[in-house]
Amino acid sequence: MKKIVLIPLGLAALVASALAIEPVNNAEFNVDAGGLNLKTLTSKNFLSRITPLAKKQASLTFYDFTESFSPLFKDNVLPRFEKKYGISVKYLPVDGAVAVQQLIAAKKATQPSPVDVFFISNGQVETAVEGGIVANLPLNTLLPSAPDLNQTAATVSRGFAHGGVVVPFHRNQTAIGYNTRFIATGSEPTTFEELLVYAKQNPKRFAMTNPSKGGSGGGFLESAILNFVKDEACRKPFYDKKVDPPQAEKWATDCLAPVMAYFKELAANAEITNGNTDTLTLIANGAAYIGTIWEDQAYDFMGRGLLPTTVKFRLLKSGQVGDGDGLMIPAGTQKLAAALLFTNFLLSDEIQALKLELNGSRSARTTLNIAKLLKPENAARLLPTDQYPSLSRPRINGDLSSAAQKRFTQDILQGK
Amino acid sequence: MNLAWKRSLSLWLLLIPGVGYLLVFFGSPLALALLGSVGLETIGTDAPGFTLQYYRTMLTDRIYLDGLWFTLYLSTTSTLLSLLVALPITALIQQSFPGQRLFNTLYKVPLVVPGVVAAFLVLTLVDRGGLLPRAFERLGLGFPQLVRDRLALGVLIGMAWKSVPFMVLVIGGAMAAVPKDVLAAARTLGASSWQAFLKVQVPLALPGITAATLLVFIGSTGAYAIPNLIGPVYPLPLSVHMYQNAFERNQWGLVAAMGSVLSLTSSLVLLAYYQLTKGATNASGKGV
Amino acid sequence: MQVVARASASARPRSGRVWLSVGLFAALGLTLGLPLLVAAMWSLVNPKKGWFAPDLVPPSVSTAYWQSTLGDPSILEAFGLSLLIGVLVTFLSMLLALPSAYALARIPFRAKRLIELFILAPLIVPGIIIAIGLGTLFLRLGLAYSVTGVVLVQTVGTLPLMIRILTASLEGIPEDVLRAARTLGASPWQVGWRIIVPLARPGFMAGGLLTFISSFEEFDKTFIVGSPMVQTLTTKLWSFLGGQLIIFPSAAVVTFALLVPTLIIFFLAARFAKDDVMAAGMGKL
Amino acid sequence: MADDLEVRGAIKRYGAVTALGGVSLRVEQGEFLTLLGPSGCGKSTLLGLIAGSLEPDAGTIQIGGRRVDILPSERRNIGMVFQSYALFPHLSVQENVAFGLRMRRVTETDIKRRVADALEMVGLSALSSRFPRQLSGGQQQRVALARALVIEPAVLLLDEPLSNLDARLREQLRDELRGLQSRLRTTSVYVTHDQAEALALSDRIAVMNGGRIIEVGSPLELYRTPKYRFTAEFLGNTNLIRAHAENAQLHLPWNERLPWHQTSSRVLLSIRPEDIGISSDPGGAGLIESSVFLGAWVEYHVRIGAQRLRVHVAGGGSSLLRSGDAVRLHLPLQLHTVLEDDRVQVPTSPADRVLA
Repeated sequence: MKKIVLIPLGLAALVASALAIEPVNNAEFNVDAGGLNLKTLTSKNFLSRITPLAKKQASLTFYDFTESFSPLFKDNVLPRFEKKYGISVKYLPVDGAVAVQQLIAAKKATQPSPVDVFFISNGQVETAVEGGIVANLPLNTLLPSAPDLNQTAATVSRGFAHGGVVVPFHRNQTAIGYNTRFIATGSEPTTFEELLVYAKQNPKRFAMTNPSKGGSGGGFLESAILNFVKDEACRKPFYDKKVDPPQAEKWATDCLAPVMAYFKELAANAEITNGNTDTLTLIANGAAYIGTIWEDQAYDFMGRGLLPTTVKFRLLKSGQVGDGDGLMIPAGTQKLAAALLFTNFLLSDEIQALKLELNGSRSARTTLNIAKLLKPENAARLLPTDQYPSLSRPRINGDLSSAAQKRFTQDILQGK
Repeated sequence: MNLAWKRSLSLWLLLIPGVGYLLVFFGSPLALALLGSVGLETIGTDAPGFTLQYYRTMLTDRIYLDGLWFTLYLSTTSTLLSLLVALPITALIQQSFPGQRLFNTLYKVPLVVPGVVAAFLVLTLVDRGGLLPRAFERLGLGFPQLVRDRLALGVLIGMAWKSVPFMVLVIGGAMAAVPKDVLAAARTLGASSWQAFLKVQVPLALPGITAATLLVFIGSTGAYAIPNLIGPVYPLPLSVHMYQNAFERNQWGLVAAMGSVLSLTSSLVLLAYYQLTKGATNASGKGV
Repeated sequence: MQVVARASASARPRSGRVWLSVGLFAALGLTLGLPLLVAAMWSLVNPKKGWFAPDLVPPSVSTAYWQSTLGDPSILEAFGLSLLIGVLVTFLSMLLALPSAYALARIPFRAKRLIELFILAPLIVPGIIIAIGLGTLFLRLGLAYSVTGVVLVQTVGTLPLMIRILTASLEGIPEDVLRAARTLGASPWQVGWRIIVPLARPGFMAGGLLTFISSFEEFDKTFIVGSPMVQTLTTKLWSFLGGQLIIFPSAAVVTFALLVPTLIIFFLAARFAKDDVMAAGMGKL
Repeated sequence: MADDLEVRGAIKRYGAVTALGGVSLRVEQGEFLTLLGPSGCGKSTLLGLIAGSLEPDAGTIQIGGRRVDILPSERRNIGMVFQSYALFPHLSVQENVAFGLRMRRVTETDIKRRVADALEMVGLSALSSRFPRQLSGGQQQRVALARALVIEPAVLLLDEPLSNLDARLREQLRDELRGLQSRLRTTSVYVTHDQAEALALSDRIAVMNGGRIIEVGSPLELYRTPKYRFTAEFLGNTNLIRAHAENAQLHLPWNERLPWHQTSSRVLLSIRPEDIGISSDPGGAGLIESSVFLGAWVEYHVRIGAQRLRVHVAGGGSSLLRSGDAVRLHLPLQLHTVLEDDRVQVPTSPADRVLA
């Protein structure tokens, strides 16, 4: 099963790396190259041309929008990078949304960017690209350490085609988490229908994150859409990159009736929560027996003693959506070479493996052998290998997702 | 003539540092917001040009309209709840009792606790599966749902927890300012200490009580962290919509429109207060 | 009259006052002590064992979260910055507020009511509106992500309170005292420096304390204008306890990290700042 | 250091209310002048104009020949003592007294000496390091006095300085003040509504009412021979008797005629109660209605004809008479007449001032 998926991905990677030999595209660059000829830069000459310049720049600033990756970066990645290249990194955990607004405002004020590499949420990519703050570099093919990227993940985020200017550093997966203290493995719900039956039998024991307040809920909603929307015309725009908000709104009105009918019943018997953490806390408290989760966050929580090890994860048989977050280099950076070198380092085998171990964070690198990288006790904190990646689906178009969330708020929450 | 001119010049010179500062650093973002709410200014991309679309959305979309009502519900109810708790506490701590100094310092602690911490404390204590429900379950008792509940009881508790000390402080100050002679006079005329409190001290401290109530009300219209973390999933108060639209959807115009509507509501409440208390302040105010 | 007052005070039986004390402290224990006790337990959770229902106390105790949270040097840095910004905001607010408060307290003029209303306005308009607007403006002025910018934006929020409290405090100075100083040869400046400023000390103390506290716990404006370059303790807290992520043990540690210094400031301030002055500034709108 | 003080045509209005309607006044060098009048008569306003805490709408003020009304308070070199004492609560007694000297940049050693002298003078040397709130009212007033005098002002202004003290202390301080004044000979303007203070302290008294000065004179002159009815009534007690003159005879309102020299037909007599003699006489025209024992004297209320008169009898023979007794009254040989206070009308426009 796994092989079947990996082969086309590997092929895609081969094509990508073949393309990468060509010089970077000839369009105008929106970034101050600082003595670097971007037009002749390829993944082949990347290290030899970037490294000396980067060392000269000596330092860079790195924004991280997550809270959970801070130990990975601070205690592991940055020391290794500094040791290897002698370049110091100023690490700043930020609120991603606010940081994007700041960068847009800075650009509007024609100020340089305060940051050189930005680990940005996929949900913010569209805003960032359209705000003109992303350097238009083809990172999907340029980085020598990542020749095998899943090119879908590397060029599209939530249906928005950015063409490779944001490189996928981290992949994650929404799933169902259940506490084996209350639900034995094997008897857990495996389909949306079984889940509804369980919720009806055990009122308020199923915790679902409010889709507009947390991705585990949004992902669950999208997975339900993938499952319940059968009409071909309605399915067509799922991965269409050119849906605009009014079209999405019309789609939500026309196509979501079966989905909303399902959630109407489910929500009546479920506890809708205020965020991803909120759902995990309810499961940890024993107040909920089963709920919507992010695989990596649950992995992380278990490592911190915030989620009992009796909790297991699974993907519903109809598939559940996964996502990821990427690295971008701001157009206003003054340290392009250092930024490129650091980005390349973050995509290397070494760091991608470390990230999986520490955070349960998956990789968009298709040739990394994950099974071999993990200790068994850590592997037990991840989704079973027979379900991931086979039941993983990409997230649908972001505008559709927003429109669906609004429908959910109006039809399910407002009436609740 | 010259003298009057000189005097008004020195008056304005005195006012410039404080009032001038606010005029610049408060007035300009406010102007930006007002322009933004009608599409004439924006912080990210280019401004769309004059439009009332944001106000229309804000005042017709049921999600936002419910948000406005919910904001008012939270502010009004939590303010009344605070007042209900603060008044007897204020009355009691006017008396002397052992440990008064310590109490007077400790009760103010929630003043400095950020809302997000208050929400966290509520969560650990009364969320489903939190410590109190666990303890109640051991005793074989049920525990009401106070988090994510329809009436937002947990939110009200959290907000009141934060504002009660402020009220006690302001109302206590107003009560302490009531001359002791007047209270003693009431006692000589046959009032019990409770009657003297209710019939003399409270009415005389009324300006302080209403001021505290208003300040708490106005402050609570902007409460974000507590309702966001422990409130019901629907409706969301305007403050939460403002954050979501500002940072997740980049809808500055809509945020500005919401901010304007919210400010206007608070201002109306304040103006009503002034109108109602006009006579009272004239009667007790100073001559000059 | 005094005799009457004293008689009624001693008429209250001593046991009654003890019961009052017991009741008040019990209420305090329930609303403040209990939550903090639970927070203390959360901060001591052992990450290897966790603390799950139905346990009423953590099964195993460890200082791991304390170490990992407080071991972070940026916490100490943020604490220092919070103090610095608090002090700067306090002094700037005092400096700006004094002349205006003097004018409002002692000079009759026609537009006074209007100006008093205007001063209240920053309390009415949601902080996020001011913060985003001013943040954009500061970017254009090159003040964004700077301590200066944060001090300036926080002062917008603290100045109204400072002006109100100082006004109330200055209203209490008898006119005769100022006249006396003038007849003794003091110029208006000398009167300001030698008489008004010292006599307004209770106002400065109360206003300063409130300003410092609100600067210390201010989030919105600091976050939008200063973050992530300028990290105060409160914005730092956001990364443990905000947005989508609440990590209970870290949040508990940070709660104490925030509470302990403010409590110390409180106890110190209680000796200097009188409640009534603080209240007087807000006692009328 | 003492200088003379001259106020010319001072006018002060508050909106439609005229507080001071064109007052002129001269205080000689070293003179102690009291402004006496009921509350609201404008005496404190006049003092405020001199001190510089108020600005006149018209008129000039000169101290030692130098025009001061255009100068700010601190450059007029005056000392002022306030009814409320107006001590600086944040400064010790010593620092309060030193304040004016510091403003004048007097050297530290001189300050020390002069403050010590001033405190010695008011008898407070022992309390020099105390704070105002630790002092009694009388002590605070002494500090205020020392503070005003230590700068050796050209003019000393005192605004009802004793009115917040109890009766005994007031008399004591009054005497101390007189002692000081006779020693220092500072030009002083003293504001009070207490006639006894005015009589006891002043070289001259200016009686004020309705924003004007009624008349100025020595205490003796004003008491014995006031020109106006207001002065006679406000300064001590008096009996006012309306009479008319005809054919060199004065017709009193009871059936008594006295030889009279003046020609005017209507006369207002002012006779002090202590100037009327009284003797028991069953055939007398007077009738004792009531009496009040006041220690040093007895006040009798006597009805005679349609008139009621107050009579004070001092000394040992004072307790002989009872209510209902018939008495004979003995008027003094020199009768004093006063004028009605027609001119005591506050002008409301500058034109009135010219007429006055």
